Amino acid sequence: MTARPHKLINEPDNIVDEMLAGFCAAHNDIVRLEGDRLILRAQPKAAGKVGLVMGGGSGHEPAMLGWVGRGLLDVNIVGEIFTAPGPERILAGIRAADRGAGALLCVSHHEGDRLNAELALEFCELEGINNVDMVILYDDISSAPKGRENERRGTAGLFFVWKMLGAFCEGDADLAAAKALAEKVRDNTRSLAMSLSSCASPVSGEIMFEMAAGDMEIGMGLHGEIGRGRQKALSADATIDLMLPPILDDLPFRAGDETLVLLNNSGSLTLMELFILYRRVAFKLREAGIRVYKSWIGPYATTLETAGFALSLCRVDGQLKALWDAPANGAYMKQL
Amino acid sequence: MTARPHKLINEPDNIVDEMLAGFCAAHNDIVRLEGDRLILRAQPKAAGKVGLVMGGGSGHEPAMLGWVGRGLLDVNIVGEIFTAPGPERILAGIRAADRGAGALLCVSHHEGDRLNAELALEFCELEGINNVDMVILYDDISSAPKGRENERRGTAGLFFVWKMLGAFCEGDADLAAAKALAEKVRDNTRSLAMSLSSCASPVSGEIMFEMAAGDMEIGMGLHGEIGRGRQKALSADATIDLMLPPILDDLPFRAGDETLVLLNNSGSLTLMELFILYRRVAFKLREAGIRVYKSWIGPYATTLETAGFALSLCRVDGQLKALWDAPANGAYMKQL
Amino acid sequence: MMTVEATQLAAMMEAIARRVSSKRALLNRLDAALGDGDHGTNVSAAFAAALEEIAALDQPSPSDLWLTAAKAMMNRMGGASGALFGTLFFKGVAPLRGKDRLNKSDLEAALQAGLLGVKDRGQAEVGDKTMVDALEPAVIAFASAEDFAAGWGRAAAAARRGAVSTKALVARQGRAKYLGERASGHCDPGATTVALIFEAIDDWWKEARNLSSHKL
Amino acid sequence: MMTVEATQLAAMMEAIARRVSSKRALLNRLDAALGDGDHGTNVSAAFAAALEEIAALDQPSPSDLWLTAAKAMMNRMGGASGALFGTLFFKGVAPLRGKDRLNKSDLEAALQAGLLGVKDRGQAEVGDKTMVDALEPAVIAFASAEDFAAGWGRAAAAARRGAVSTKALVARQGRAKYLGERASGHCDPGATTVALIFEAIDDWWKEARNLSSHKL
Ligand SMILES: Nc1ncnc2c1ncn2[C@@H]1O[C@H](COP(=O)(O)OP(=O)(O)O)[C@@H](O)[C@H]1O
Ligand SMILES: Nc1ncnc2c1ncn2[C@@H]1O[C@H](COP(=O)(O)OP(=O)(O)O)[C@@H](O)[C@H]1O
Ligand SMILES: [Mg+2]
Ligand SMILES: [Mg+2]
Ligand SMILES: [Mg+2]
Ligand SMILES: [Mg+2]
Repeated sequence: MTARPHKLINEPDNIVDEMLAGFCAAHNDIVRLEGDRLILRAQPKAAGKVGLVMGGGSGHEPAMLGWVGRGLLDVNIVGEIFTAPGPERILAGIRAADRGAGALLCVSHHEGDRLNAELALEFCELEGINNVDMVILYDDISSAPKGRENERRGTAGLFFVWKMLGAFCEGDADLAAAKALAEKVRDNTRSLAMSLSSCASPVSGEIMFEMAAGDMEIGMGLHGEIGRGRQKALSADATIDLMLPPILDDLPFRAGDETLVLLNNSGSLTLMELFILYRRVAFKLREAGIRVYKSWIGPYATTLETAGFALSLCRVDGQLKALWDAPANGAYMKQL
Repeated sequence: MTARPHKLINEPDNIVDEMLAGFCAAHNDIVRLEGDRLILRAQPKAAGKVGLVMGGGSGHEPAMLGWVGRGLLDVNIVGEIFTAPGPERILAGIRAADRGAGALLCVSHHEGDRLNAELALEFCELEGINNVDMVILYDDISSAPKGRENERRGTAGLFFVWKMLGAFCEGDADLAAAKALAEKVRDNTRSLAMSLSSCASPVSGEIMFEMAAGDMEIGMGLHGEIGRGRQKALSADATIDLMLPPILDDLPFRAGDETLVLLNNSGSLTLMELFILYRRVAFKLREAGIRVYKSWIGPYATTLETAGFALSLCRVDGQLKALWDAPANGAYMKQL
Repeated sequence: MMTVEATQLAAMMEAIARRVSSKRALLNRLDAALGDGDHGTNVSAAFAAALEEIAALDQPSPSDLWLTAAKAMMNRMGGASGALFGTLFFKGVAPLRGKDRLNKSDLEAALQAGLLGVKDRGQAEVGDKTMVDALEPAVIAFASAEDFAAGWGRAAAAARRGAVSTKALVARQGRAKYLGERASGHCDPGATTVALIFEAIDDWWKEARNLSSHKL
Repeated sequence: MMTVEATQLAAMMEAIARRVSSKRALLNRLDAALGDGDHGTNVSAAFAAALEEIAALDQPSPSDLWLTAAKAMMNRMGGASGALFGTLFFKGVAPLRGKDRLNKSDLEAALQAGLLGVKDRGQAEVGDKTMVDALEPAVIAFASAEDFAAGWGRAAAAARRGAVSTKALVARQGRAKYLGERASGHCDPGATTVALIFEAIDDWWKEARNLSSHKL
């Protein structure tokens, strides 16, 4: 199907820089722009706490720049559209995040993000920066079978990691504890996405991937990477009935479990549709005896203007619930 | 241009009810559903404070249901898509909002909303409900010339009224003071919208209005009502340079003024584009000597999946800034 | 027929509901050009609801029927037209109160009161490109005829003429007023609905007469 | 030419940059089928940046040039290919260090070290449907020739054959590995870039030789 032909931009080459200028101007109480596209907290975290760094491509706004702030991330290194930033810039981000207790480099698992993160850690070693570690995060069940979780991609469900890890690192945790907490959240999170339409690259104007009108793709990645295959688009309820069971079976989520739920808008789905979808999710979870602790519905990690959504669940215990409820103040993630 | 052909819904006739069921299930700590599509606060406001009621059509989510909550509205009466609810339902909303100090019925100015509100007030009189008044709200400069402000339509800029009036009515204001405050915010607010694409009715599947690819319409209403005319779509900066001056001239906003700024996503514009647009707004306001107190960028009052945005400015003084900064907790409007 | 009773009024209502429902897409299209594209959806939902609610009444009088229709319009049509079509019926309730069989002048009075109510509520006059452009001439034409049959025929023709006349007009009320010159070239959806209503009644009446003359 | 100097390497880099930039849309299209559609954009931006940064160097040695290219790839290409093309150049810096004129075996050593680095970093082997499918045969073919001219010609042909061979493969590395069977039928974009690079060098070399033989 045709993507929107006209984008409200200026020079295609300036998209990322102009976007960052606008974002930081609008939210200068929360973030500031430094160096080569680093988004930092306006007020840095107190010294002696672990810094959280996350790099990634653009095109997913409000992720990740909307997640820098109190109770959340310390530094976001912004790449070109859908392109992980290179190692020198990641190194700069690590330096900016380190408040004396080291920095944890969080990597949403994609080949490019991982390779550049590995290079960056090698650069750290060359430069004698030792108090740094990296955690690879993934949640997308469509990208590798159970048992090979560490081959899976990072998608919208990392939402839960950012929030809880962010809260955790406001406390006195050390680097190893921070990494362990990130892995705990990751290992309790599962996601699956679907899409009804394509999007157009604002740089090239070209369609990112081909989709026929009236089709849907289950298992689409966060950059429009195709997933498990095409089929005719279904009703809201039938779509949830197709997507929820594999998510539940994968962890597995069991009767009596408590979960957080995210219904993430990939771009141009209406909130109306998301609420209708959520109704079915809530019904099916109740039927399965799984309790929903809190839910979030909206655009948190987009794929430009793609019409689609991701459903993510995270099993929580007392520790995670408390971390979830801790205050947060990012430009696009607020917890009272 | 073609709108998205497939919507993730079930029976078209059930859209609004299923949407409300999903919304309220996800946010049951903030809202509850009562009677004939009334959205109420989960914890009603303390007795003796003025209740705020707002009715309106669906299709603008998260408006208005996302604005019910502490520091915001008390009751939202939800209509069919783009259709104001009828007088009996408005009357039920007024009853639900009245906590002993009366209720203010807020009307976003459209023929249907106003006529039904007038009928509802007549019904109130018939039933001996006297402590109720109504305020007509408008902001869209494209819908009537200066000097005939009261013929203008209500659009995304009412955002400022909801927030500040909501904060005001958490205090001890009486009905007359509440109405005067709403009028003060309204009279300091100006908006102008534009659109690049159409949307499809989820009920009929039909395109709501015709738009050629590569065209834009300046002055489009919140329901896709066409505005000042079509022209070739421009760059982000050129679009702002076309839209901001008439907004500034209309109030007029002058050097030394302080304003709040809203860049509202009509649906499927990317946040990336909105940040690029905001960059120019910030630059132009600085050039004009107008100070930005706070800004909001995102989907607050949508027109289904339309690709477009509205730019709204509200001039503030000390009183309004304090009201703006007061805490708020609606499902889609949070102020820490 | 010199008089009509509630059962016949209910049958007329059914004819109207069928007609507007079959023209739902057309009415949405007209409203998409001038307003927000929902008029057909709203109108057909409201008449269907009116029919259902009337069917649920126990031995209703004509005024019960009128009141039920008024509430259905207000509550189920919503929007500007809900308030206005609601008022059209609502203001007709008083003139009908206490009557079981309506003669032509009873219906004239109900329609006239309704027309006044609509004009008062909406502040529209003929020429403003609203439903009033069809409603006012229809009510006048109905009154000018001797009997029901001629009255409905003239009303239907006058309403249609009025609806068609809105095509050339610039709107001065309703959502379309913001369009200025761009509104001309499209028929007003509300006026078109009024024409459909009177045409449906007229057709029903002709058919009912045929059926009864067959029986004779 | 039996040796090349930094100025010639810079000219070769310019030929590469021109070539990949002219194929930017093609590379994006290939990546849209298998990945996220940005490969052409990334690659052409990075080579353009490399060119600019090399031009800004003051009397660079070949290894300076290689290091500048490595950093441009890593910082301006980004993504998986940025790390890998960056490594390709980065690992070639050591073998070139201290040399002003490179003979064929110097370049062989740089390319071989680069290839090893790429395979080590990405854990891909020939047959996994990545840039390695073009790079490895190209490096081997280059080494198998007697002189530069034959070496570039064989490398370009081998790289192209390798790139074309990826069409039938199922990916085992990179974003495309998640596609399974659906990945087959499309050439790998990174392998295609490698073919374009060696073809651009080969063409540049032929032209440069023609020009110098004219002068003779
Ligand atoms: N002030 C008014 N007076 C008379 N008729 C009006 C007025 N405003 C609107 N209308 C009628 O209502 C019709 C639109 O109805 P509808 O689309 O159902 O409502 P809305 O405009 O709220 O979406 C118009 O075509 C017009 O005939
Ligand atoms: N592990 C790997 N080993 C070798 N080459 C790889 C590997 N992963 C990816 N590639 C190459 O990178 C190319 C994709 O590059 P690009 O699109 O620029 O990066 P990204 O996938 O991050 O968007 C693939 O076509 C493939 O040739
Ligand atoms: Mg990429
Ligand atoms: Mg409407
Ligand atoms: Mg309408
Ligand atoms: Mg790619």
